Amino acid sequence: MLTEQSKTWSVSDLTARIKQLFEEDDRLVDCWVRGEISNFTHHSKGHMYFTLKDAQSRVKSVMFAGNNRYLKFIPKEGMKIVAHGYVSVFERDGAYQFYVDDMQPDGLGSLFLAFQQLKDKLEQEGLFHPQYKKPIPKYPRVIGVITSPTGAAVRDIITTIRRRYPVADILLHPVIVQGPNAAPSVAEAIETMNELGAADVLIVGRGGGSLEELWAFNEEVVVRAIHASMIPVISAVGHETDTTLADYVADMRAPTPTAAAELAVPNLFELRRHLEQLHARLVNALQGQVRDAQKALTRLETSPVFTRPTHQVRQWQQTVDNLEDRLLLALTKAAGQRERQLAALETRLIRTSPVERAKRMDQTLQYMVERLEKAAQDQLQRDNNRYERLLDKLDVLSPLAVMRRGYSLAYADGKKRMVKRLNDVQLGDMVNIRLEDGWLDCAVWGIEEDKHND
Amino acid sequence: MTDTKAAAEQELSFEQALARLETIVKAMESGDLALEQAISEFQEGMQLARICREKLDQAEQKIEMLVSEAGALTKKPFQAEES
Amino acid sequence: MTDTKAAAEQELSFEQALARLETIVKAMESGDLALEQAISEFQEGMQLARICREKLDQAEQKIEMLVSEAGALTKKPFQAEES
Amino acid sequence: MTDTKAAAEQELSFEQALARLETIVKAMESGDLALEQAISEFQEGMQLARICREKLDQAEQKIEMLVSEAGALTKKPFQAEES
Amino acid sequence: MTDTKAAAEQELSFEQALARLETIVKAMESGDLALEQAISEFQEGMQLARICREKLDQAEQKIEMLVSEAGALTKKPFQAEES
Amino acid sequence: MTDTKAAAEQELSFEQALARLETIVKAMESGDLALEQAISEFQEGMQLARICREKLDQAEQKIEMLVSEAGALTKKPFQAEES
Amino acid sequence: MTDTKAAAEQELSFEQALARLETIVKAMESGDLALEQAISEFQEGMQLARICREKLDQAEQKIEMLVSEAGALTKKPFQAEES
Repeated sequence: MLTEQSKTWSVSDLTARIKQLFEEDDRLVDCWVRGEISNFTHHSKGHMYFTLKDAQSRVKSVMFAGNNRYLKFIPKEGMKIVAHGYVSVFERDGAYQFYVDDMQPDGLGSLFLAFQQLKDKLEQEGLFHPQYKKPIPKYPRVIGVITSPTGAAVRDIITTIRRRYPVADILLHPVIVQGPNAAPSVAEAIETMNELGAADVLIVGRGGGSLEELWAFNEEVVVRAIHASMIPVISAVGHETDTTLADYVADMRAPTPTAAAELAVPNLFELRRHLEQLHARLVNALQGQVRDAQKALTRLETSPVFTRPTHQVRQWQQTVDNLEDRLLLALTKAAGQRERQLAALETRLIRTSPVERAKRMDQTLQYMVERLEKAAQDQLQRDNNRYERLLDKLDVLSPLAVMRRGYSLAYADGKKRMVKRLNDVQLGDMVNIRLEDGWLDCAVWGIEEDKHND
Repeated sequence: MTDTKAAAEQELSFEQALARLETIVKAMESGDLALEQAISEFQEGMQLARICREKLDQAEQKIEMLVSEAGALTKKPFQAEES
Repeated sequence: MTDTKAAAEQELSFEQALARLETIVKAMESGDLALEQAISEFQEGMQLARICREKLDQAEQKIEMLVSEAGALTKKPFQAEES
Repeated sequence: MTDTKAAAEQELSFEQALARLETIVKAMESGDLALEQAISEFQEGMQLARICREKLDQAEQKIEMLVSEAGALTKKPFQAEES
Repeated sequence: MTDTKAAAEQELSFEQALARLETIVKAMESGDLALEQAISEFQEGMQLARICREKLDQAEQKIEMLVSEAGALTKKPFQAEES
Repeated sequence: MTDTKAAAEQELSFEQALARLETIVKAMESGDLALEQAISEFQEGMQLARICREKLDQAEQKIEMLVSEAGALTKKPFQAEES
Repeated sequence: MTDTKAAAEQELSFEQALARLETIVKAMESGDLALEQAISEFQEGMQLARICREKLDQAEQKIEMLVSEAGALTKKPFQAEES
């Protein structure tokens, strides 16, 4: 059965599979290893390469710079240590390695290991979680102190509280702080204080010491008692460099007992000053508010609206005066303009008066009449002259001129027929004789025929 | 001259009368007329001259009359001019 | 001149009458008119002159009256405004 | 001018009378009017001028009256405010 | 101005009267009004000015009264605060 | 101001009265108020200013009283501890 | 401040009184309070300050030690050891 089992691996696949096997093993992912350092190299990049060994075996190890920079000691060749980390495969070489993330010198080896394991356990239980941290009351009336009744720690705490905050009462629960009975003593005291319920805050701790001397504050019973306390707990164990599990679980950690006392109570001096400041601020605030109100009111009261209340009215009066002036001016102007127009037209009208025209007409008429008369005179004169001339000529030609020489003419039948021959008349006929200067009326008395005629 | 003729001549205008007179004068100046006719013409001429005179006189009177009618303008009576 | 004509002339304006008068004067001055017509024209001219005269007299009187009426008006001087 | 016409002119506003007067003056200045019409227009013009003059006089009187009524107010000098 | 109109103007507020007065002044200053209307508007304008002035005088009296009533308040001089 | 209004204003807090006063002052300073309203606002403003002034005076008296009551406390000097 | 309120404040712990005072100071410093309310708060604040001060003055420190005797816990005054 040639199944997958008979499949040929590549080196990489094989290595990856092995690496996976390491990483799937919980005990290899998070483990403590005790051994001696050899072949130690502190690489320039900061990484530490070394081999952990014991009498029978050795394992290649590495601690990267990111982890080793927090080490509280400098690892050395031949040093016995307890290291924490995980095991995995360095794929390039196909070699397994121990990847160290923490290490401790092995002198305290077993205690430290116990500490670490308990810390990990309690941490996993969540005892150190910030959500459990209770606030420390700002102005506690009673401060419970759980420590040794002898020694510097209790004195430092009492002195500090008395100095800073004499208002508070101190309730001391003496306990044993080292030795095998220490842990139950402390735990019991915490429980007692809680049962009593008098304290507003607890200070639990002791002065500095070796890891062994501080050990009671790493014990589970103490840690659990602190965690269970209804009263906020300030831990004050040892010195700053030492961190106990009590410190982890306490609601507040103080590096020293003195510091714990300072954290537990306010400074009365500062408190008084704070109170006086509050008092002053209270007064200032109100005085300020009143002053602001005064200012605001005064500003409004001194606004022109009140200081010159009739200003607007005066302005309006001015407006009305101005309008009235304009009204008067406009009408005067209109009237004046019309008067000028009228006067101009009047002047022009008078200028066009028909008087002159009538005078001119008069002259024209007179001239016409004169011409008419003259023309009439001329006509008469002309006609008279023509007449006179003809009359003169007629005069000259008059056949009657012969009569001046003695001739006369005889007419018969009432001057109608000239008598030229004898038989033109008969005896008794009336004849008219025309003389130069008139007529003779005659009768034919006789007729005498001329004999020698013809 | 017949009455008819005289009546007709009375109807003549000054100019017609004067023209007729002129015709007569010219005829007489030609010397061709028989005495009798000359006399007759002369007689008519005289007659015409009389008519002309009358018309001229009438004209003068008429002008004078009008002149006297028209107030200030016409105060000056018509004076035939000496020329 | 007939009465009708005289009446018609009475209706003429001064200017029309004067124009007619001028026409008459010119006609007479031309010397082309027969005596009788000249007299008639003269007569009409004189009539027209009379009409004109009357109209002129009336006009002058009226003007005189109006001007004297308007006397106050023109005597009142215009009060110039200061502006 | 007939009474009716005079009455009508009395009803004219100042501006209407002035406008009518101007029309008349222009017509007269053009010199195109016959004498009679010129006189008539002149007469109307004089009448219109008189009407205008009267209206102006009335206006002046009215202004004077109103101003003297409001006298106290205008005599009161403007009090300048210090500001 | 009829009594009704006068009565109506008495009822105008100061601002209405002033606005009306301003309108009248502008209309008159435009020079577009006929003389008679200008006089009538002038009359109304003077009336409005009188109304405005009366109202202003009343207002001034009232303010003065109020100020004298509140005398203590304004007489108290402003005390500048040191700050 | 009606009595009711005055009464209502008596009930105003200082801030309300001041705010109302400020509104009035601004409105009056803007110059947009009608005359009648301006007077009415002025009157109300005077009234409000008086109310504010009274309230402030009362407040000052109260502060003085309380501060002097608390005087003993503030006069007691703080004894600084040697530390 | 009512007597009840005053009484209630008498019952406050120092911490509560101080906290209340702090709240009042902050509220007043915020400037959001009306004058009347500010005065009232001020009055209360002064009262609280007095209480706080009294409590501080009254304070006496007690140091007690829990001693388990015969199974029962007793308090006994602590005697600081010289060391």
